[in-house]
Amino acid sequence: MSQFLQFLFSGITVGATYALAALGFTLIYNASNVINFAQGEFIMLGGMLVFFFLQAGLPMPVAIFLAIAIPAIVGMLIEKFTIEPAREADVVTLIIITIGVSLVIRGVIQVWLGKGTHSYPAFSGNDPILIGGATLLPQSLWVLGITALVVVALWYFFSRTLAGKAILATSCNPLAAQLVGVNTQWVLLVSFALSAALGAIGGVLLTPITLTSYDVGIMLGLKGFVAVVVGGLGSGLGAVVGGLLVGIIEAMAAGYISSAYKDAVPFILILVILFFLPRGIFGAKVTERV
Amino acid sequence: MALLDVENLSIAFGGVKAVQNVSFSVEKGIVYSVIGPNGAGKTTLFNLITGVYTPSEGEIRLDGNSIAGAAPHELALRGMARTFQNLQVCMNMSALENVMVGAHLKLDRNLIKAMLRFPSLARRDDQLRDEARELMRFVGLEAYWNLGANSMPYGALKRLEIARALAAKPRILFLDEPAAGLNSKETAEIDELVQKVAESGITVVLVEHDMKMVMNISDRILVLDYGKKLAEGTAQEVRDNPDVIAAYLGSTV
Amino acid sequence: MNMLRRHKPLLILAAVLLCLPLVLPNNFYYDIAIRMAINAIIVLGLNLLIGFAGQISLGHAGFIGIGAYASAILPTHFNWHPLLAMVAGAVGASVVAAIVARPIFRLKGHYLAMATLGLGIIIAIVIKNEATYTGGPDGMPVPALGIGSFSINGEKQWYWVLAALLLFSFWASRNLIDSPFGRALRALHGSEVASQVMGVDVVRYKVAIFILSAFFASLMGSVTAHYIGFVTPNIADFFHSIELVTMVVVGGMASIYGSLIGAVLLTALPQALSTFEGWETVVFGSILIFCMIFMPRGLVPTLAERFGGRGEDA
Amino acid sequence: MRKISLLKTLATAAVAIGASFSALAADPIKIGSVLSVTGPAAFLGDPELKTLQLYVENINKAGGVLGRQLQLVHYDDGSDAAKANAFGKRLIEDDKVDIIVGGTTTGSTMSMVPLVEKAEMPFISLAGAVVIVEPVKKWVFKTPHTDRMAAEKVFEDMKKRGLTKIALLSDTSGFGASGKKETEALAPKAGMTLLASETYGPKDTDITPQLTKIKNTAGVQAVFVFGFGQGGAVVNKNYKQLGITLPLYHAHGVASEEFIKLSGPAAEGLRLPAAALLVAEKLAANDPQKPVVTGYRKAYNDRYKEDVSTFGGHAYDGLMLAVEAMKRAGTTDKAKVRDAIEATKGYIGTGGKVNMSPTDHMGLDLSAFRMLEVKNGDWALIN
Repeated sequence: MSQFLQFLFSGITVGATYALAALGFTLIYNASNVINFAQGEFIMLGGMLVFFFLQAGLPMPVAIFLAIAIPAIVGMLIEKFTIEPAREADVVTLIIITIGVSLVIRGVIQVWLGKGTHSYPAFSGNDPILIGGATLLPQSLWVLGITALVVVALWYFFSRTLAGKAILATSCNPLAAQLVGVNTQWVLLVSFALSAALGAIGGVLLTPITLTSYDVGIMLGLKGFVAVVVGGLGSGLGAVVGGLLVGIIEAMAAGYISSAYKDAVPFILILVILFFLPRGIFGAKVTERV
Repeated sequence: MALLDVENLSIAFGGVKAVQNVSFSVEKGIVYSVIGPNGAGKTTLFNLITGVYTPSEGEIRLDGNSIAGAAPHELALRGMARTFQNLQVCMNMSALENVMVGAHLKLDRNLIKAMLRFPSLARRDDQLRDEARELMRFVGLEAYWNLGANSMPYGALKRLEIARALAAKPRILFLDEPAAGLNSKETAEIDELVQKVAESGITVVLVEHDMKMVMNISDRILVLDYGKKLAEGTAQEVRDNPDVIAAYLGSTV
Repeated sequence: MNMLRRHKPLLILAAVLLCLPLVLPNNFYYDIAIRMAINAIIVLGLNLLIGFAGQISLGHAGFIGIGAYASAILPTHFNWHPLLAMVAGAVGASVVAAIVARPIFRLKGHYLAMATLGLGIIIAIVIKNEATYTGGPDGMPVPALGIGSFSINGEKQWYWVLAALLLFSFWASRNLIDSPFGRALRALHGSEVASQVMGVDVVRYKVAIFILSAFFASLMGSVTAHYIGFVTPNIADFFHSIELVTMVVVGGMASIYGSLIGAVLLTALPQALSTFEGWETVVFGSILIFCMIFMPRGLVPTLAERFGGRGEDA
Repeated sequence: MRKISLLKTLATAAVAIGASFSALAADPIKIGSVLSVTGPAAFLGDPELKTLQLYVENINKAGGVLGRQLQLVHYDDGSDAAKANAFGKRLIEDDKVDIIVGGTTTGSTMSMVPLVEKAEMPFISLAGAVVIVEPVKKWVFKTPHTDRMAAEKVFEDMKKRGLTKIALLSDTSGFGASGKKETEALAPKAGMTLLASETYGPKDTDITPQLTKIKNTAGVQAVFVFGFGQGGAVVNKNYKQLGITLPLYHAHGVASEEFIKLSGPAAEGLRLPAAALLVAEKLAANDPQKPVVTGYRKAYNDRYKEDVSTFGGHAYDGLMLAVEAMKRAGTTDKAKVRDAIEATKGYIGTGGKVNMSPTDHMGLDLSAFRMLEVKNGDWALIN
């Protein structure tokens, strides 16, 4: 039992990060129909920037603020200079563009901050908390708590504020949204900024547990994408559930089945889910108009 | 036996019943028209019969054999062809190639033979190219035969769809608003073309808003309203039907 | 006359391949030319799937991996003849493709991208983990390819082998897109529903072209393995898949010449960038972004249009 | 037509670059190198490249070798063995180097082995696995200790402490996979029992499931982790989180200052075999390696302002072996240099004392490894 609980804790912690990455994917996808393969790089930026600013002698809160604000600005720059000029392009073309973006971000960080692996102290110590024979790090609580907070805030934003509703409207029908006075360009900018900030928050929270380096974004981004598809593209709830599910299944697979094949498990899961639910768990069913 | 029999056909999307208990028959060799206000379910009816949608209830028979739920490509094999209200021209191909695709089922579709360009296949392809040009001339598109579909005007694309459908040598042809969006001169030309097609012995089922054209060429007319059958009969019978007059808000048809 | 016009591109390519050795200064340049040809053949197949049929695959390196490892494992561990192993690999890749294709091709857009990506990654992980046969992450040597006492050796011999294969692939691809099968493929890309009502069984065609491209990817995986003489799991990994898709897109989707140009440029680029000292990734990424923003349809179709060519069958 | 002109441009550019170099320094000795400066093995390749650049410069300042300057021609394979093969070909065919030092990973090395054997090019690899030098390949040498030696050294220390029943946790990189294979093969011969064998990805962010399994395996007396890079630090953190108190051993792939920094207090008490370089200052004054390792350490620190790792040391040894051999051979003739490398006796490097022979192309024995323990956040020597 304690073993199961331990796997569960492990899965939920990792899954929460996948969920944050997945939410970032979803935000951008909803606003622009783009799957942003550079999403993982925002997670990397969050962790690396906190490390850099701490090294530069800034206090932790300032470092964290900058490490979230800078990726948000980077997100807007990406939208402005790479996505907007290519609005009409094909799915594959847009995928290649975002891959190009991720290469540039990764490359710049690699040249600027080096290839080393870095970390910084956990927010409230490293003494594990014992629950039912399993252990949990205080930092995991930070990860879970803030993820939950972010989810609630996003829900509030989208269902209770005008700005949020404007984004939703744009995702449903950009032309109609434009006609009723929504500035769709602004919506795109906000979506990119928001999803970059989400990714960065994930990176900031996770780094004390998992460490960071210039290339951690690749795998995290990929798993986030898996989470999105498992949950169903475009669904916020799907992103969170998908993220947690992928994290938990990965941990269970490593514990109970085979640690060698645990990385394959999310992808097998994807194939199985798509075979039965071609639009993920929470994806909307769309009838094509002819 | 009628060529096409439709019995109690229904489909619902979510809670909306787009087509409800519609029944009718189309005899061989006639021009059969379906009319009705926007949203009456005409295109949905076409989509059901041609296999694009699967009916929730009801029966569709071609030559007395049930075809409800069959895939579109299977129906093509049985001699059905159609055009679309919203253009479905392959813009990534040339005009001529679009027509050639229409003859898909008449050709050798073997992958290996295609890659190695077997002489028999190459000969048949060259022959088809001439036939397709002939068809384009028939619908009045000879000027465009060498162009990419993406550089053709709207009116020409409408006719290109008809040429493509004809290339399949269908027994029954469904035309979904062939004159929509055309000016009066173009409409008259399409009118003429549809009659030419009907004269060639192909059974035509037509959805059209242009009442002059419908009344001119239809042997029988089906009137739909809110997904239900409102009336059916010859042009004269439909014109005199009080329900139809009411549905069209008394507008003289 | 018609014959000559039809075969003009083929003759030009043949002439280029024939004359190329005159300007290749040494084996290193032969090596690059060979790698370009290998990539070009894979990209031709992949472009049939992505460009012409409009279906994404982000997992094609998996099939290349199957071919490469069949050619490494079967002769080494089971004493198969390399040619037989090569065929077995290609058939194996086709079977894998066939099994997953039906359910996969009910999917569209990003879901299809994810499913193919997953398939590729699973194959790569299996190769990495089954170290007893595959040598694990460090890879394994591959025996030479030959018949009887003759075996293909050295860059110059391989060059002619690849030149012949490339010519054949180029010819066959051109034939295919201008055939009933090819038109059906392009039609289902242009309008799936229209092609259906014209009698095209769209799933069957998608599956067929997926299998075909998997078959050729696997064969080229075998060729790569024999040529290099050593194979590692990198050949099957996600980045390799992305690299190939990039070649398709940068060269030009639905463009035969685009496949060649894309493969040539993106094979040469890393070698050309190797002098950039750490900035390679940034430069490479920037080139991708600029290409895609200013030429979203790819180099060849965009340039063909700009300079007045037809660009359509290109 | 495009193709011809593109290649022509490439060719002329290459010729031009080549020409400008030879104009600068008359007939330099070309040291070729393919390293994994980016990609998963970057933390190995990066210090290797820096070391080679530093010492080529230093040697040149001191007058070069055989009266000629050294010229380093290096390529980054991005941790992709297939690329290493391509660059290897480039070094041999296009750059026409005199010797190759490098091949960061075993995969990269092995993919170049057929090339150098065919071209008869002396090749000193910086990668770990036994397969590189067993069976002996005429033109291939290596400087780092092998994975088998690491396992032997660790087992030796475990037995001293009476630990014979252990769990193995290896990463899925080439380094870890090869280490796992060697450890599993060696264990029965060394009288050790492997009660569990788990793996983790070198980039994994959470390894608690595997460790929980090990923790719940009855009878385990110690845990041996065979991996490289940041994954090892994550193992340490998870190990502490789960409250596992069994003695913890790592292999030499994580031996760096960074490893302790990243692990924090979680590293306390763990042991691993490593080259003397890591404990340069703590070596006995009469230790023959002391001047070498302190010298290298200082030079590297001064130049790059970062801590040394044993991996950079491997590159130092590789370069020095090559240079020494050329000096002894009195020529850069490839066959003679190869013979000279094979005749290396008593060379003291950062990795230990090297005695090559026709049957041993690494030349290190177990004494080259020091057993270290983390005490108070620093490496300490244990006997």
